[in-house]
Amino acid sequence: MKRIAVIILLGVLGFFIFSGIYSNEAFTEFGNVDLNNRVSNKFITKSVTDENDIVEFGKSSNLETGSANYVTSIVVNYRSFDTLGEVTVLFISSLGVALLLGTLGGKLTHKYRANFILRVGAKTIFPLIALTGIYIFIHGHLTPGGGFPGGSMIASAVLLLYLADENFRAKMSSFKLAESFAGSLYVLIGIFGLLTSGYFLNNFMNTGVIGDLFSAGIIPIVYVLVGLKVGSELTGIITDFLKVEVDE
Amino acid sequence: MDFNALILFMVFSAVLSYLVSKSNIKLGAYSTILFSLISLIILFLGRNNIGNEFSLLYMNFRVTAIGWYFSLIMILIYSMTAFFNPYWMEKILYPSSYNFLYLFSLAATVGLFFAADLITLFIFWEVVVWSSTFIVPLGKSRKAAVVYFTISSIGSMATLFAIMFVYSKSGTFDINEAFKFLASEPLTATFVFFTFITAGLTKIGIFPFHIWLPLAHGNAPHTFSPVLSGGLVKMGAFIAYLSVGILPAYKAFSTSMTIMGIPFQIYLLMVLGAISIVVGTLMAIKQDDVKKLIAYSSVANGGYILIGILMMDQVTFAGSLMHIFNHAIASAAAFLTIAAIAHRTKTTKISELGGMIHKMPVSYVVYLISIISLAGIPPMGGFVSKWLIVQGLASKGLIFIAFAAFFGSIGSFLYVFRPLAGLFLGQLAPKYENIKPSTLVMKIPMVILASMSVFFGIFPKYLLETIGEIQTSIGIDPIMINGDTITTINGVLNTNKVAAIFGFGFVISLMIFLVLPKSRKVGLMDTYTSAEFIYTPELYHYANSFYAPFERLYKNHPSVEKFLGKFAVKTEELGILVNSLFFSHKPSVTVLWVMAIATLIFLGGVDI
Amino acid sequence: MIQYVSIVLMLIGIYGLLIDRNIIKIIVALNIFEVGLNIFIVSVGFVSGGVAPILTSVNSNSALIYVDPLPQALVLTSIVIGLGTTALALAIARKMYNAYNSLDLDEIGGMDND
Amino acid sequence: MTNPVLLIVVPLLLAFLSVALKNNKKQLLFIAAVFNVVGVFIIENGSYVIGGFRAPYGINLNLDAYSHLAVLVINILFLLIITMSNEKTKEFSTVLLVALAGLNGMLLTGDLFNLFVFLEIVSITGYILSTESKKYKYSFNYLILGTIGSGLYLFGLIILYAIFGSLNMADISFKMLSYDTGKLVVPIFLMFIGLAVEAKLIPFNGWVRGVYGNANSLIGSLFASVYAGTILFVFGRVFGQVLVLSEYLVAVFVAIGVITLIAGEVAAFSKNKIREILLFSSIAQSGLVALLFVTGLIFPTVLQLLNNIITKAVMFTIAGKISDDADTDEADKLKGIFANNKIIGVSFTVSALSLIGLPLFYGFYSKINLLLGLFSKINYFVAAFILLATIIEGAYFIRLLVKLWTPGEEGKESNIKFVTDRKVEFDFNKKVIAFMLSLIILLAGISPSLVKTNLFAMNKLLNEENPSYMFELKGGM
Amino acid sequence: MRLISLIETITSLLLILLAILAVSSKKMITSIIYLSFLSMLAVLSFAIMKAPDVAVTEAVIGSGLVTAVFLFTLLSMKKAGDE
Repeated sequence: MKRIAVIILLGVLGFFIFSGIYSNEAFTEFGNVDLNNRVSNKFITKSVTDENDIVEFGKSSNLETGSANYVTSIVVNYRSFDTLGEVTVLFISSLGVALLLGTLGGKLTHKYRANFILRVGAKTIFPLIALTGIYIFIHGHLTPGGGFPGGSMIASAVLLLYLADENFRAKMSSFKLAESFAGSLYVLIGIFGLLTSGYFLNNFMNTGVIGDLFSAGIIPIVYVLVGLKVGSELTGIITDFLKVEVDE
Repeated sequence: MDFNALILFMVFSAVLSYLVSKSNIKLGAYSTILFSLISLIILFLGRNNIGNEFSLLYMNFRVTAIGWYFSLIMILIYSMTAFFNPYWMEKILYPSSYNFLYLFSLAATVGLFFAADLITLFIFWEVVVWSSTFIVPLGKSRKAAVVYFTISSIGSMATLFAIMFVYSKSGTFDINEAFKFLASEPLTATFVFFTFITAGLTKIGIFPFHIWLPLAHGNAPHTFSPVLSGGLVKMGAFIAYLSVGILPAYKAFSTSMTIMGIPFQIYLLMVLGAISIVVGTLMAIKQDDVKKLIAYSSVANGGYILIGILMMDQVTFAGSLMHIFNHAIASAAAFLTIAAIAHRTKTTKISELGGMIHKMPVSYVVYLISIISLAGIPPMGGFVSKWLIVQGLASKGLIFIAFAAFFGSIGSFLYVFRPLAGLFLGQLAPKYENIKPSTLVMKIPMVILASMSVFFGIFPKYLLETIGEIQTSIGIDPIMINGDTITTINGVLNTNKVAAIFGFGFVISLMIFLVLPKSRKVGLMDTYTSAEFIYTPELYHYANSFYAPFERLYKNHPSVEKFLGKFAVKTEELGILVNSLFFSHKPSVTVLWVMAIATLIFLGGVDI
Repeated sequence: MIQYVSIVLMLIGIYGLLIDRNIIKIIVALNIFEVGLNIFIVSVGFVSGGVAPILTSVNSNSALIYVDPLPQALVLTSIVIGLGTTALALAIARKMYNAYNSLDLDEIGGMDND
Repeated sequence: MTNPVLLIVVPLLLAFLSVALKNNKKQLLFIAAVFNVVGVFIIENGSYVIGGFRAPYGINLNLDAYSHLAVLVINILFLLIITMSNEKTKEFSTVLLVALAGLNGMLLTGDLFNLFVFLEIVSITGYILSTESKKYKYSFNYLILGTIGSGLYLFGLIILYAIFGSLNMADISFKMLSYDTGKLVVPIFLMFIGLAVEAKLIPFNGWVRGVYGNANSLIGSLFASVYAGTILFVFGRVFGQVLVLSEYLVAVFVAIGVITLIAGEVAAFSKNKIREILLFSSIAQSGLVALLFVTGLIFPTVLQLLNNIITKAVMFTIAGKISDDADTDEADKLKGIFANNKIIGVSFTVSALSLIGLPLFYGFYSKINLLLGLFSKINYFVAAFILLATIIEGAYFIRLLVKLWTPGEEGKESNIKFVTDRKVEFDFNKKVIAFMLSLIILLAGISPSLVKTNLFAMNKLLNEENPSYMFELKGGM
Repeated sequence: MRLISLIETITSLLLILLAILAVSSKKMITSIIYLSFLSMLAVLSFAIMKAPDVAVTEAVIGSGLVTAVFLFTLLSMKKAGDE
């Protein structure tokens, strides 16, 4: 009975949301978006500060942002402040998880002794996954991906190692340091930009030719830092979740 | 001396008194006497300040004749009551704060009466309310303070609404200017009139706002009840005066329906005043606690005052202004005698006391005088003023109101007699055999106030001349007084003759009392029934359920207290409902609300 | 089509929030809501016939029609924030389970100070 | 130093560092708070773009009179609160650092999506802080509601983006001026829900009672003062200045505000626990502030908001400390508790009286101003509701104060022997700061011109018709 | 083009189906697994909408890490329940 009432309520609500959204002619229908009505059009031509008519892969150089991946250019350049906030969200969540679960002592996996295949396999596969992750965030400005998936991959590699190696927990504190280091450096880069050019998180390096690996100014650096930070934060979250209560 | 300095002096004297009290409590209490007396003298001598304007911070003041008159009464009551403060310092929980708030509220009342703009008026009004609110719970009841504050804030918020409304229309806060536009807008004027006067009604204790008086007056510290009853209640009269005198009520209502020549808006309030007289009198008769009894008599007297002020004419208004003074001193004196008794006996219940005349003769005389004045019996001041009010009403043919006033006078005999017989006369309870009479310092203010009651009863001209000047200053005909003969349309009152007649009667009865043989005194415990000794003689004391047969007549009367109590309970239930409806540990409850509200709002706002 | 579906997904998530009493399932419902929201955000930037917003040697020219990259950037943020809140919610859920030994909100009981 | 971005990033930097410098966390928090308080006096008004990309393309920070006043007050209060409850900050230092960054970010940002990010940061710090009481069911409730709320905010915002093609506050505001806002009921209301959950408007605030009602002195005062203040400032920014509301929505929001005001006061009236009284009073005040913002009154609303958050900082700290030490915050069990803590009692009393809006306290000044504003807008009914709420508020606050000051049974004189035997020891910090704040309330009440002329930002608010001038409004495309 | 719209339709329907299953399933573990599948389909829909970045992120975080965290939670509760 309750379910039906809720379904009816949500049905009515959904109807109004649909009609509220789609009866508005200014809300362009799915697929019919005209970028000229949006701020994104300047992101495509990279002409927020410099006027560019056209940007060509492998040819245009020294643009306001050198990333071939538009999403990356937004994430790390145009809206890099959001990204800083995003990293902070992850940071604070991992901190919260640590505050809640960090006091627990036991380890979830301690009962199941990892078998030989897992141990060896984990050790062999760890560098591969980690390298892929690093590749992803270093190439964030060229290919899909970037700091977050890259960092997550590192985290999953660490997770694997953690599951396989019982003595690995002792080394976890270094991740905290890495997290702290990466986060601080991210902010310091921003402050450096502020000091040199008057804008926080300014892209103070030359951007080079679009499509080159070392072309996007601070983007690769920031993405490496983001990747490291995200990786260590996610590692922290997961290891905390793998703890269990021990009876005192 | 400039009144600018007077107000500053009063504020600083409050602070100074606090500091003195911190080092020596007794000294602090004496400082309240000193400071209030100094203020009284400054004010009394500074009558030539009338008409002056001055300002402090963002507050503007204007000394008017009526404001001066009200302030004088207020400081008089405060300074007289202050004589009792030293004796209560050990008994009060926060003596220094008490002294501070005592003088501070006094300063605020004076500021109120001299306010030149409505904001200043409101500021001081609220300051008086909150500073006195914190004194009340030091006495016997915590609830009293809450009820007092709540009812006061009902009034003050209504008044604030009126003030803001007037400002939004006229663009000024100046008391004399702000209301002017209402003269030509009867409908708006009706609204403003009723909202503005509400604060006054709550303060005077007009039905149905009267319930705070017995609670607060009856339970406040004994040294503060006189101030509450004699002093602060009169602030309400001042607001009532502003509502008809400054707010052009009669002019604005000139086109509206009239009852007996009075615009129905004003007549309605007069009816409320009449109801207060009846209710106050009936309830006063019932009370066993003397302080509550006097508090209810204040309700009744508040009715007289309101009616008189609302008339805004030659006779009734003058009577009302005079009654403000008479009631202030009489009720303060009555409360002071109770305080003096309570100082020795620790109780104010009539049924627990008796025979106090033997122990405290001065208190007895003072009480007798003041309660006679309160009841409006000649030859005290209260009689003159009530006579004026009734005269004024009768001359206008306001039969119902006059009847209520008459009823109040009759009823007042009943409630005057009860404490007189129960408290002072009769047998002394054995446990009070050894109590001492009240101290000299306590006697001073009692005697002063009582003699003022007598004096102005016999020579009202000194008061009425001042009142006449006030009446002239606000543009109505002054009361006609020639020597000690007051002339109204319907009659003439020569107070000297009245006093002489009563004096003669008094002498005769005194002689009879002295000549006739004395009756035998029976101790309170000396009671037998069917030859058996009674172990609970208190219950058989005649002061216990004094008017039982009469009270039975209106035992199950409807009561505003009960109604408001129910209202408070309902509010609490509503609060619990709010709590259980919206606040749960389950997110689904809130999410459901969100979705339901969103649906409702989209239903109204989305074009389909 | 997919845009409508995303709104329906959000509504289903809310339905789950309203119906479920199990705290884990409430968090699942929250995730469904967030997935729906993310799809909606991306769909707002979709241009039919547009290409993915990356300059490559194939799509080498900014004059091509690209899909709107901004919502995609926003979704990245949204996904990560979703992860953060989910992790925190699950950590709290574990603590709740330890404290009340139940996952059912009805069993956990109402305001303990009514 | 003139760039306000440092108010955000310096605490953030110190937060990141505090993970490494575990032993000095508390000092870092204090340094950041002091830095920000100094900083708010140095920063200069203007629009600051992040990364050098002009608005509306990049993210910008708006520092106008409104947000300057907001960061000024919030940072000072933050410092005072963590100093008052100094003994409780250690465990949560990093969280508080991030919270400080997030709060400043919310107040300063000129971008609606960036606001969402900071809102999430602040909310998550809120969820974490709320777990301190170990009442996890309430934290869970808070988390779910907060997440759904901000999700709906984002939903609404994306719809606005699809329509206006921008996320910048000034840009959207500019574009909305020439748009039929009656068509935007769905997105704006969705955004409203998101902020209303955090701003504690009934019926969106089911989490408040569990969280506030169990918070300790630090967390309670932070929530009720700094968090609530920030979210209401942001509410005022978004719904009072950025979004152009249709008449229908204004009516709806005012109705919700009035319901919150009255229901909150009524609920507070029915409570006996100090913190619950205060939390429902906070709810009511939020309703009041929110409804005043949507009616378009900025200056008086800000005054009232300041009144609320300053007094709540004092009162929640005291109430939290009492319940920490005495194991209860039921007023009936704490009769006469102020008899032994007079300074604290006076501070609490002054705050309560100011909140009621009695003269000689700052609250009166704000109340008069907001009434003047409402009357000038012919909003008589709202004014009447506010006055009604004041009556209820006065009743329960006086009841509470009378209980806490004057112990005694009905019919007996108040006496020291009735004082509760529960002991509460207030430390030096709390005494000094609470008393200082109450002195400020008193001073500002006696001479409001002090506030008017000395708070530089306030003066600007007062002098301008529309005090919020978001920079580069005509950024356009 | 046809194929794309076909995939889109199927994805859409599956999304709704999985969401309903996830919400209404009795057991927590199935609910979580459905959520994981839902995320994968979301990845597909992101890919359809030409959002490779989002797709990669959602794949790694949404369907990978979130599911893992869910499962660990469940696992720890099971263990606590066992003892």
